[in-house]
Amino acid sequence: MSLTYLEAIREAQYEALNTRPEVFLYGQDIGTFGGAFKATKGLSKEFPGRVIDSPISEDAMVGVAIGAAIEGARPILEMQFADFSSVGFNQIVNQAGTLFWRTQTPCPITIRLPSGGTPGSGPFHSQSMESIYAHYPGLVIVTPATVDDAYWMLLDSVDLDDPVIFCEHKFLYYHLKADALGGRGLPIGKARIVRPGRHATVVAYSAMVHEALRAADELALDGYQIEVVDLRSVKPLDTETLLGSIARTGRILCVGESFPWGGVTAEVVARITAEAFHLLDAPPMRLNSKDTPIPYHPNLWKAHRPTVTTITESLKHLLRY
Amino acid sequence: MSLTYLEAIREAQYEALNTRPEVFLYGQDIGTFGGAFKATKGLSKEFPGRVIDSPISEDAMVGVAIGAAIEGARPILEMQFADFSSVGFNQIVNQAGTLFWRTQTPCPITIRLPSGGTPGSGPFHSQSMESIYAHYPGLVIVTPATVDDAYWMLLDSVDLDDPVIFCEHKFLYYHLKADALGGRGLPIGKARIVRPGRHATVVAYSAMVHEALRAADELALDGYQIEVVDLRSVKPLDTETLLGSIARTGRILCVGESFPWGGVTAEVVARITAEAFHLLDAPPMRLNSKDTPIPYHPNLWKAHRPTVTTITESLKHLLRY
Amino acid sequence: MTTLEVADADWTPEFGRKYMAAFQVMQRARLMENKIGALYRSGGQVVGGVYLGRGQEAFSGGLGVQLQKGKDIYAPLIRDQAGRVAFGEEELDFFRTYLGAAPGPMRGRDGNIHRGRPKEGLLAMISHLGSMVSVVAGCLLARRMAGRLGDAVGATSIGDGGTSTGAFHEALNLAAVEKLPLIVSVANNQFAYSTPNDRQFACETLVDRAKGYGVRGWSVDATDLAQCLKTFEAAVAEARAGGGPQLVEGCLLRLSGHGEHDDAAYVPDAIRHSRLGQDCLLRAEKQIVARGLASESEIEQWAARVQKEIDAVVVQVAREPRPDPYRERWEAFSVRGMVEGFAE
Amino acid sequence: MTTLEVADADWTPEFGRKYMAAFQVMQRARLMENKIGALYRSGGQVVGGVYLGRGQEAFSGGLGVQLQKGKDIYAPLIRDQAGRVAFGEEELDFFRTYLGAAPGPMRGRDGNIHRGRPKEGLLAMISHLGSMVSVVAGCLLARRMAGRLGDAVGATSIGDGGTSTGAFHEALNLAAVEKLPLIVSVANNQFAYSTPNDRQFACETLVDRAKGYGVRGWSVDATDLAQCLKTFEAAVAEARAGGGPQLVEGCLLRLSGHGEHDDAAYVPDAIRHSRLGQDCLLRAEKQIVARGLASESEIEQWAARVQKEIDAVVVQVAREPRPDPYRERWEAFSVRGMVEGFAE
Ligand SMILES: Cc1ncc(C[n+]2csc(CCOP(=O)(O)OP(=O)(O)O)c2C)c(N)n1
Ligand SMILES: Cc1ncc(C[n+]2csc(CCOP(=O)(O)OP(=O)(O)O)c2C)c(N)n1
Ligand SMILES: [Mg+2]
Ligand SMILES: [Mg+2]
Repeated sequence: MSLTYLEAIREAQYEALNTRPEVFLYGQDIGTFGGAFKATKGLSKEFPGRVIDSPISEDAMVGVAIGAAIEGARPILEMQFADFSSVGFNQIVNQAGTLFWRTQTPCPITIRLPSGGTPGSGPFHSQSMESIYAHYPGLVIVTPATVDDAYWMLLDSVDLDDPVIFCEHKFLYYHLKADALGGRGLPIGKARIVRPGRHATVVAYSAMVHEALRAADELALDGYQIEVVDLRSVKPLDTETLLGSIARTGRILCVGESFPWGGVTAEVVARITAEAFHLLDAPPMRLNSKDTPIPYHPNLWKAHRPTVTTITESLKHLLRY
Repeated sequence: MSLTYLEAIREAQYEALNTRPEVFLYGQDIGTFGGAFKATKGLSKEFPGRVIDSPISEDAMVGVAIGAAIEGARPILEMQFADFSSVGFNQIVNQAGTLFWRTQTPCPITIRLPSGGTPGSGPFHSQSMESIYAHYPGLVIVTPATVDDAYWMLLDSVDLDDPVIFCEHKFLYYHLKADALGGRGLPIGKARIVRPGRHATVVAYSAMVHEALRAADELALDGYQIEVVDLRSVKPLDTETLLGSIARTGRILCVGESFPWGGVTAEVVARITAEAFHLLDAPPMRLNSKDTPIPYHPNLWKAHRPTVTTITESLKHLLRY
Repeated sequence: MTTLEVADADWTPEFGRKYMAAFQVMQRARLMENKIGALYRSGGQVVGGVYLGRGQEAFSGGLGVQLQKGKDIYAPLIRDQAGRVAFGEEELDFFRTYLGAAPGPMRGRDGNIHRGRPKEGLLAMISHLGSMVSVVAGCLLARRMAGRLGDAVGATSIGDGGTSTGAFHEALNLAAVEKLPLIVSVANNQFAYSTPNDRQFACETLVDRAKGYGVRGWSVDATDLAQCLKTFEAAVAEARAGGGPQLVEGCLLRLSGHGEHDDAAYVPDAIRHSRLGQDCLLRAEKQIVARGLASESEIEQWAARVQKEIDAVVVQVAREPRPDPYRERWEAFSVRGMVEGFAE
Repeated sequence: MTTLEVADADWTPEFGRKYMAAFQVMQRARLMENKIGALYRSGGQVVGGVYLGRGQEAFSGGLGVQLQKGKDIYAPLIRDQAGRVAFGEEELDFFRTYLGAAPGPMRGRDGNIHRGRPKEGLLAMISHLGSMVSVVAGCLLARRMAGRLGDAVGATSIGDGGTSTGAFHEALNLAAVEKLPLIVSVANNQFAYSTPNDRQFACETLVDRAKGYGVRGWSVDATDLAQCLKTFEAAVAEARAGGGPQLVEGCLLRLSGHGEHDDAAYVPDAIRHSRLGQDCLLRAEKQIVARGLASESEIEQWAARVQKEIDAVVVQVAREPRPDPYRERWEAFSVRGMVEGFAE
C-alpha cells in the first residue's frame, strides 16, 4: 500500500485521535468536508465531536487552541494556508510562545501550516513562514521533507509539551509517495544525512531537500559526491550534524524556499561560521527565493524559488572556490 | 538648545506636517494627549484635523494608512508599542509589502514602532521587531541610533515612496540628547562608521550602538582600537560599508537586541561570510538577546540583552582568536 | 434594519432603463465567467484557480451600477465579476489575468480575482478576508482630509464567512467612528467554502450587526435584481449624503462550487431548491420579458454579441506574450537603489 | 438587552450577606491598590507600571464573587483587582509580582497585572487587548469535549477600547457559535487611555453588539454594587444553565489615571461630576450603613484589619529574594533538550 505525504498527514491525525483522547482537530472546513486539501478526510465521521469546523477567525482559533491546551487538551490546528496564519501571528508568538516561560504551564498545541509554493498560487497561497516563527522564542518549528517524517513528526509534535509550528509542504502533498510507512525516525531536533558525500554539503529542508537531491544527482555525473542534509526541524536546529558534515566536506550550501533576508539559511550560515570556521574550505553559501512576493505565473514562480538548476549552479560555484 | 531623541521624532513630524500637505498622523492617543510617549505633543493643535486618534485596531489602522497612501497621502502611523504591531502584521507584510510589486502603486507609509527594552516593561512592551519585518519583501526597515538620525531618517522615511518600518528605541527617548540638530545625514541604506578602529569591527544599530561605543572605550584602555559601525537601516543593509570595515580590521562582531534565531545579526554574518571570507582573520561573531521572552524584572532584563559587559567579553574573545 | 420592497409603482421608465442596464452587466459577467470556467475545465490555458460569482450577479452588479469610475472607490472580492463589469473594468484585464498574459494589469505577478488598478479606484484585493475594508476606509479618509472627497463613496464586499474576521470588525467600527461614506455589501451565500452559517455565526441575520457599529443596515433578497437596485441606490445615496457607513446584507446562494475545482456537494438539496437558490439572471430575464422591456430573442441577441466579443478577446489574449523571468524586474520596492544584492 | 433594577424587595437577608461579602472584596482591593500606588509614588520598590481599578471594584468584584475557584475559569484584565480578590487570588501574588520578588507566580519574568495561575483557572493576560477572550473560550471548549465542563463558566473582562480589537470580535463570535458558557464583562469607563468613546465606537451603547453576536446582553450602572451583583448573578446563572455567552456592559469611570503615571487631565469635569463619576465603594458603604447592615465604625475596623494584613505582607515581601539572572533557567521551552546553544 503506497502512501502520499498528504495521506501520511491524514494518517498521523487519525492515529493521534485514536490513541490520545486529549487530541482534537480545529480548523476551517476540516469537518465533513475534510479540509481544503483533504488532510482530515473522513476523520470527523470516525471521531465525532473531535474534528471541528471553525469560523474564519485565525486569531481566535489560535487562542482557542491555547486555552484548550491549558486545560490539558492537545489540539491540532489546521490553517487553510500557511499564509493566513499571519492573522493569528499575535496569538502564536505572544500567547503560545510565552505561556510556558511566563506561567510554567505547558502549551502542547500543533499548528499545521500548508506551506510553500505551487504553480499558479500567487503571493498569498505560497508562503513559507518557518523563519518568521523561529525568530520568536518558545516555538518549535518542524519542516518534514519525507512521507515518513510527515507522519512521525506530526505524532511527535502532538506528543511534545511545547507549541509546534508544523510546516507541511503543499508541493509534496501529492507528488511525494512512499511504498510503505517506515518505523519511527529521528526525534524532532535531529537532522538527517539523506545522502552522504565528500565534496560539498547541501543543507535543505522541506521540498528543497528533493531539489537538492536532484542537484546532487546532476553533479554525480561530473564525479562530485554531494552530501545532502535534511534539517527536519529548523528550531531546534541541529548544528552538530551540520558540523560533522562540514568536517567531511569543508564546503556548504544552505537552500531554503522562504525569502532571502534573514531566516533559516542565514541562521545556518551564522552558526556554521561561528563554530566551524577552521573547517571551511570555502565561504558557506546560501540560496533562497527572491526578495519579492511569490509570483502567480508559473514562468515567474519557477524563477523565484531555488530549483535543481540554480542549486546545481551554486554548488558548482562552491566547488570551484 | 538641546534636543532628545524623542524630541527629534516630534520635531521631524512637525516638519513633515508643516512642509508636506500629504502627511497626516494616525494612532492611539496621539491627538490632544500627544501620544503615550508624547512624540506628537502639541501637534494636533498646530495641525488641526491632521493628527488623528484611532480606535484600538492595529489591523485596520495599517489598512487605513495603505488606503490613504493609494490616494496620495503620506501617513505616519504610530503604534503605541512596537509589540502591538503584531496585530497589524498581516496588513503590514501582505498588504503594504506587496502593493507596489503587485499593482505598481507606491505605498509611502511610515509606521513608527516604539521598540526595544527598558527596565520593568516585560515581554509585551519591549520587543524589537526589525528582523520580522525585514524578512518580508517590500518593506524598508530603519533603526536610528542618534538624535540626528531620528530626525532626518524620519523625514527621509516620509519622503520615500515605499513603506517604512521606523524602529525608534524607547531607551533612547530621554537618555539620548544632542546639543543641536546636525545637517541632513546619510541617506537610508547607508551605514556609518561611528568610530574608526583597526583591531576589530562591531556592527550594531539602534540602542546597541551606544553599548558598542562604551565597549570600544573599555577596550581602548587595553590598547585596542575598535571600529564601530552603525547600520542605520537593516533593510536595505549596507554590505559595502561593512566589507570596507572588515578589510581594515579582519574581525567582526554583530550586536542586536532582538531574539537570537535568525534576524539582523545572522543576516550580517551570512553576507559578510559570503562576500569577505578571504578578509576574515576570525569567524564573524554575533551577540543577541537570549532566546526567551523579554523579562520584566530589571535583574533579568539586564542579563537578557547584550550590554557593554557582554559586548566587551565577546570582543575580547574575538580579538584572541 | 431596512428592507425595501419593490412595488409596481417603482417600475418607472427610468427604473426600467436602469434594470436593463444592470441586467446587461449581469449577463456579460455570467458569459465571461462561463467562458473562463470552460477554459479551466478544458485545461491548460487558465493559470491558477477559478472562483466564480454565478448567482451573485444581481447583488454584485446592483452595487456596481451605483458607482462611478473616476469618482468612487471599489474593492471587489472573489464573487464580484458583475460589480467589476458595472464599474467599467475592461474585459481584457479579466482574461489577461486569468490566462496569465504578460500585458495584464498584474503582469503575471498576481492572479485572477486579485487583479485591480488602485490608481483608478479599483483596488486589488489580497487574499486575507476582511483586509480590504480598512483600505477603502483609508482611501476615503485621505480624500476627505485633502478636501476632495465630494460626494464620492467607497464600496467593498465580503462574504458571510468574511464577517468572522477581526479585520472586518476593526475596519467597519473605524469607518463608523469616522462616519465615512463606505458601503459594505455582505453577500450571505449561506456557506463559507463548505462551512454553513450555523458554524460561522450565531446571530439571526448578519445585518443585526449594523446597530452594534452604529451604521445603517439594509437587507435584501439578493436573487431579485429589482430589490438590489432599489436598495443599493438608497444606501449609496445615503452614504453620499453624509449618512456614514451602510451595511447591506444580501441573502442568496452561489450557484457554483467555492472554486471550479469544488462540486459543492455539501450544499443540501433543500437549500438549492429554496428561494435562495433562484438564479438571479433567469429571474431578471423573466422580469424583463414579462414587463415587455425586451423580448427573449433580443436578450439572446445581446448574449450572442457579448459572446462574440469575449471570444475575440480570448483569441487576442492567447497570442499575447507570457511573463518572462529574465525581463522581470525582481524588486519589491518602487524606489530604485533600495534593492540589495543577496550574494548567492 | 436587559437592565435589572434593584428594588427594596430584593434586599433579602441573603442578598444583604452577599452584598457585605462583595463590599469586603472591594474594600480589600481598594486598600491593596492604594498601598501599591503609594509605594509606586514613593519610588524604588515597585517594578514597572501600576494600573489600578479604582472606581471599578463593584463591577469587577460583582462578577468575581459569582465565580468559584477550582471550578470556573477567570481571565481578569488590567482593572480587575477586585475580581481577583473575589476569585481567591492570594495577596502575596499581588505584592510579590508588583515588588518583583522572586517567589511570586511570575518569578520576575512577567509583571504586575499580567500575573496568573493558569493551572488554577486564573489566566495570566498578555498585553494585547482582546487576546484573552478566545483563550477562555478554548478552556471551556476543551472541558466540554472532555465531558467535564459541568456547569462551570469562564469569565473575562474588556474595556471600551478593547472592544475595537479584532481579537474581541473573533472570539465572541466563535464562543457564540459554540454556545459556550462565557461571560464577557465590558467595563465601559468612557476612555481608553485618553481616547473618549466617541473616537472609539459609533454605536449608542456597546451592549447593542450582543444581538449581532447572537448572545444575551446586559447593561448595568457599574457604580451600584447592588445592580452589579443582581445582574452578574443572573448572567452567570444563565450561562451555567446553557444559555451561551453573556455580554455585560457596565457604565462607570475609572477614578485614577490610565496608570499611576497619568493624571487623566483629559477627563472633563462634567463627566467626573456626573453619575458615572460616583465612587462605587463609597456608594456601597453608604448603602450598608443606611440599611443597617454594619456601622461606619465596623467598616473602619474591617479596613484597619485588612490594612494590617497588607502591611505585613509588604514587609515580608520586601525581605524576599529578587530574581537572580545566574540561577534563571533561560529556556522558553518546557521540554528540556529542545534548547539550542547560540554560539556567541
Ligand atoms: C483570513 C483568511 N482565512 C482563510 C481564508 C481561506 N478562504 C478563502 S475563501 C474562504 C471562504 C470564504 O467564505 P465567504 O466569506 O462566505 O465568501 P464566499 O466564498 O462564500 O463568497 C476561505 C476560508 C482566507 N482567504 N482568509
Ligand atoms: C492591541 C493593543 N493595542 C494597544 C494597546 C495599548 N493599550 C494598553 S491599555 C490601552 C487602553 C485600553 O482602554 P480600555 O480597553 O478602554 O481599558 P481601560 O484602560 O479603560 O480599562 C491601550 C491602548 C494594547 N494593550 N493592546
Ligand atoms: Mg459565503
Ligand atoms: Mg476604557
